Amino acid sequence: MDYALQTRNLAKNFGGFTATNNVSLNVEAGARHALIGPNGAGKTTLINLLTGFLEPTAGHVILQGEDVTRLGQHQRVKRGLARTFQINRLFADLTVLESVTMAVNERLGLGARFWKPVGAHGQAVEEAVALLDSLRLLDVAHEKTRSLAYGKQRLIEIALALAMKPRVLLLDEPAAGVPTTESRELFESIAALPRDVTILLIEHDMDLVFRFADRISVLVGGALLTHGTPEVIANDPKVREVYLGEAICA
Amino acid sequence: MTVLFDGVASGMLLFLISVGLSVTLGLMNFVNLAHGAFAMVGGYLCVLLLNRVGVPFLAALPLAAGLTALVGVVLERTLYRRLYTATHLDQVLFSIGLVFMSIAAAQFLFGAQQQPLTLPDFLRGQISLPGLDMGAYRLFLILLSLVIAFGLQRLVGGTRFGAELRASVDNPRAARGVGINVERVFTLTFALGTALAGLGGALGVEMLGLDPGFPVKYIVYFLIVVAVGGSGNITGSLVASLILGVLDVAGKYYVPQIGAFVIYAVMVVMLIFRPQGLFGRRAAR
Amino acid sequence: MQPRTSIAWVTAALAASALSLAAHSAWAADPLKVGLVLPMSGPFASYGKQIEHGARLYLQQSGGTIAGRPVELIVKDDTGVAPEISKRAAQELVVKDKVDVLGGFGLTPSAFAAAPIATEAKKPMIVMNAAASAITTKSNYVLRVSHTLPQLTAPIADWAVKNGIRKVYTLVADFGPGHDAEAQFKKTFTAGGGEIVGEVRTPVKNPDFAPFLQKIKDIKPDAVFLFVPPGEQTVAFMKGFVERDLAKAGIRIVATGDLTEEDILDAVGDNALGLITSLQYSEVHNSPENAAYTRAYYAAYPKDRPNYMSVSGFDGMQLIARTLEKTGGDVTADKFMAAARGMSWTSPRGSIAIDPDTRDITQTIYIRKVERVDGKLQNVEFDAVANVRDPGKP
Amino acid sequence: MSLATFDLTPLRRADRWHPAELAFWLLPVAAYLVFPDNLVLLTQIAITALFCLSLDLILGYAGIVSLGHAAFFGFGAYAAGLLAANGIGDPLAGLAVAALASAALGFVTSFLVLRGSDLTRLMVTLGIAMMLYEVANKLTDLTGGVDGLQGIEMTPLLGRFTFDLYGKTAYWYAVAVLFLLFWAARKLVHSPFGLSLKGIRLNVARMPAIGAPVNARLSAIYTIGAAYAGIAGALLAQTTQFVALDVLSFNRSAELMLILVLGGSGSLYGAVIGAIVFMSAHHVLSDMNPEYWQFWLGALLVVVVLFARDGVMGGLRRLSHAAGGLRKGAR
Repeated sequence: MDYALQTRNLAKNFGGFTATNNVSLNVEAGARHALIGPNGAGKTTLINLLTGFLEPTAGHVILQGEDVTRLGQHQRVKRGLARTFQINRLFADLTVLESVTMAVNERLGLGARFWKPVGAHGQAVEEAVALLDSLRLLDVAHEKTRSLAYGKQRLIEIALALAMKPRVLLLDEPAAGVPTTESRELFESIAALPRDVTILLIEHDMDLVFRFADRISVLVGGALLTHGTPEVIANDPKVREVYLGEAICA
Repeated sequence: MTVLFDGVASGMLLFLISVGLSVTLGLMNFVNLAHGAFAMVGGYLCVLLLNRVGVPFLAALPLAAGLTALVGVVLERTLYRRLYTATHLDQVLFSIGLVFMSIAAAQFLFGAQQQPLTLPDFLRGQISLPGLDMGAYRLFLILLSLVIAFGLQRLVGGTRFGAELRASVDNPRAARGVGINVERVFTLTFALGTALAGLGGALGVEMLGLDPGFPVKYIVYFLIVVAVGGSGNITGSLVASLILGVLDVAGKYYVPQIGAFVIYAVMVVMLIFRPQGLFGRRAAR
Repeated sequence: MQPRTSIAWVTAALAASALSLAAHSAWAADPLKVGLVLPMSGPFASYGKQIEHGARLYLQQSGGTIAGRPVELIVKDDTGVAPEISKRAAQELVVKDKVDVLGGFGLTPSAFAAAPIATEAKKPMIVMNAAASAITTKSNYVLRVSHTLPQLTAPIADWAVKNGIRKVYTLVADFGPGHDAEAQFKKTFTAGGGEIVGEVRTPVKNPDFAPFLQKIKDIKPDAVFLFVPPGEQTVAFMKGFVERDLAKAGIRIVATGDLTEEDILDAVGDNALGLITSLQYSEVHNSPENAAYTRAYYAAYPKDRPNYMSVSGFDGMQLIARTLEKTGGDVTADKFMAAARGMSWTSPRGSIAIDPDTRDITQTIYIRKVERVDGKLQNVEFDAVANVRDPGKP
Repeated sequence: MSLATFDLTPLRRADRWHPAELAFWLLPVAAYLVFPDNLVLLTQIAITALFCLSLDLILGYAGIVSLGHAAFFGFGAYAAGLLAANGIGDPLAGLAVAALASAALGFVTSFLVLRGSDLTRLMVTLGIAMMLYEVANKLTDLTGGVDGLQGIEMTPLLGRFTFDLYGKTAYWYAVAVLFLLFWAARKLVHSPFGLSLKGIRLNVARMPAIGAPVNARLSAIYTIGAAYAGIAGALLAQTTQFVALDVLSFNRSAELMLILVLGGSGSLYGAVIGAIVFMSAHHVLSDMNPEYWQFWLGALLVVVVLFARDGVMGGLRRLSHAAGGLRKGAR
């Protein structure tokens, strides 16, 4: 069994508070792995540790067998680990095509080319257009990002991540803030993602998780409670107690 | 020892003038490079009151500060108000425009040469203790500055107005939601900032001289104090002013050849290791 | 991507405004045109104002004509700090306004920048304040009617050593003119048997002299030789000097006269009393020419006081008038320069002459002391060194 | 919209030269004919435009605020000046040396500028420029100090065109260098590198997440900007054949930022138009009123900020949209 992404005894504390407590997560290659947990379970901190945005207090992050704990964000991206953001972080004044082309340029190492214009780098532009087509964003390709509906902008987040041709894709609550009318299109796009890309999905929306994920890990209080197939997790009393228990006393 | 005393005195003067800039920049997030012009206005008003109207020095100081605050309020109501939401760059352009106008106006009204200022007798001369000769004026300056610094800290830290001020800067919309008249708070803060500048300008004539070029000549020093002290922080400005004052005087005394060099080098090094300044808030907006 | 239509707007607007400007400067007349490049704005604005006062006063007295031709005086501001603006102003005066004579130059850098223009355009260039010795060597068309720094420093050094001042501490600002003054003073003073007991160069931007006064007080020299940029630094130094009772400790100050000249004297105030300096002009210099000059000055400019810069402006115009008389109105540069060499006349400051080979000014430098004369601070002349050539040149 | 029918022209033609731009670059020729006597002024406008362009690359495109950009301008001016004063009077050699010297200085100081907020960057750049100013003043025998660097002799440009009184050679030399470097900057802005700079300015947090080495890019553009400023400084030293301390002064950096903000930062034309408007206004006002022109210039700046937010280009863009709206409406 080769794992696309692993963590060994990963820990992170801010002063006294332990946000991530000895997490050893294993995500199989090609899996549709979901990470669920109540609010404040430390999901976003975990993602920031995986992407290198935060330095862990202890433990290791292993990307496809290589220990990337010491590497910075953009080196991990070069090694095939991409992410989307829970709150959109996009380029308001750039058009959709420009944003995605820029991301593709970075992957192809064209980012520092300062002579030929953007349009002249055929391979990058074609790849960006193909990517937009796969996410049905061609009709807004020349629109400024700021002028698009929130749902469409979430798709651009995914487009920017996919432009990295990642081996492992971290989706941080892709459906957050998307009105239900637009979420159907979003879910179909996520489902249509190629199978050779390992996806770690952090999500609250249970019906998206159970329709989409083939393995689920539950994070509570910064530590891994349990993991298993959707059926196992659905019937696991501890999980229900964590969610329901929370619901009762909240 | 006297070097230290003189350093503290020039540091105090620097504090008086630049604390107003720190208030407007830090608390109101407005890059007001015209701050030096308000100090110059205070200086000219003080000279005018002293020489032409014959007002005693101690009375001229508050009067000059008050009148400068008046000028500040008028400008704030008419011009500055429109630029609170503008980008920092536009604020810089606006305030340098004001500086240009103030320099030309001062030259037109008062002529280009230095303004004479005669201190009252009790502020002249020396008080010498063993090993320490203290200029009377410098002593007066230090005491006055300490009183003002303490008063300011109490005002911003302790009073309702201080709380309202800090609230309306952090989040104007929320502050309005809580019923704070944010416009009035900003006007009062701006008036406070310009009053301090006017007072600093008036006190500064004795040591820094006064001519139309004043705003441009010392703007670098004001900016250094705010940057090193951390914008919007009263104690930060005080400590930064003292450090820079003492370093400047000591640097020029012990190593005159590279004297001026010391200040800039210290500033750059300090800013590299603490980008937000000594006491500045983490994300200086 | 590029704001297309907005650039079209700009092109049209700029072209239109340009055409209107071109039409304006087309007509010409035949007055004698004199172009002055002066620091009218910026930190040295008072220099430009005083020199212009002097020049306009001469025209007033000569009925606005020189050698029978009406004089058109064109003043251009060079902000005093940016030499490329001085060069630009000089070039436009010569090429566009077609002036016959260039003048002004409040500071050394602007004179250096404009000198090549005088050479190429073959126009006489009369320096009215810039004080570096090397200026007249930069072009054969340069004449100077003001002074040079060494020309002021040598006499005061001479006077000091001859009047019982044995030990001097030199304090100069750390910039070009400061180094020259320090070198000249040391050379003349030690040659006369005096001793330099200490020297320091204060940074050019120095809001506070306190530490240096402390050092001087500890060393207790007979006198301090002071050279700092005139303006707030002189005021600050004198205030500190008196405040720390250095005067009471018997330490005297000797300096070049530009530190106590009439423009700055009131700002220094009573602290200047007793200060001994050397300069070519004082308001209370008693000569009939000076009496007439000061009367005319106060009539025209009641708010200001006549100082040495205004006299340089006055003498600059007088040099043009006398030279044109000698050449019978012929203003071609080579004739003008030939006639101007060796020219001498009595100025409000006293008798002055243009040195035939260096084209620099030879004049009497007076030693003066600051005293209160009927209610007003004045530099009272009590000694003089006649016909001083600029020692700065070989 | 399917892949086949997707229209790529907006991206492909983004860097095409628009007729209005070509007309704009005819202005220098027109100015030469209309103002034959003001060539020195026009030359200095071209030099200031280049200097402003260098700040626009750093501030307008990469978002790095600087109040000490004169450090590179002065460094280039002294480099070219010292070269010419010590025998190598060839103008193009001077430009090359100045570009290299300033680029080196820019690269070294770029690491100091990467961290901190706007205010910190303002003060760090200011500190560096002030330190250079003090050094230049100290080394009086090398730089001539306050009296300035004398003895700059320029040999004819390309061996044929001498720098004469009327400033013809100097003018075309400055305009040619300005156009060449403008064209290069324009290419750079439309290149992938330029696109990544815009990305950094718009959302610096996102860039590492798409694999962009932010600090390396900022260092690169800061170095390029420094080289541009150095060349501008060299041009001034060569055309004025004199260099004084003010090339490093705080005023020059502050005025430069004024010019850029007046013109509208973030667009290359903003820098050039800012220089034209500011220096022409300064020149005309100063001739009208030598003593108090600063008052009217200050008033102009205040008016521009109050009514044409983000500079002349901002105002014009709004004007042309309004006009555009009319035209669209009319069509």
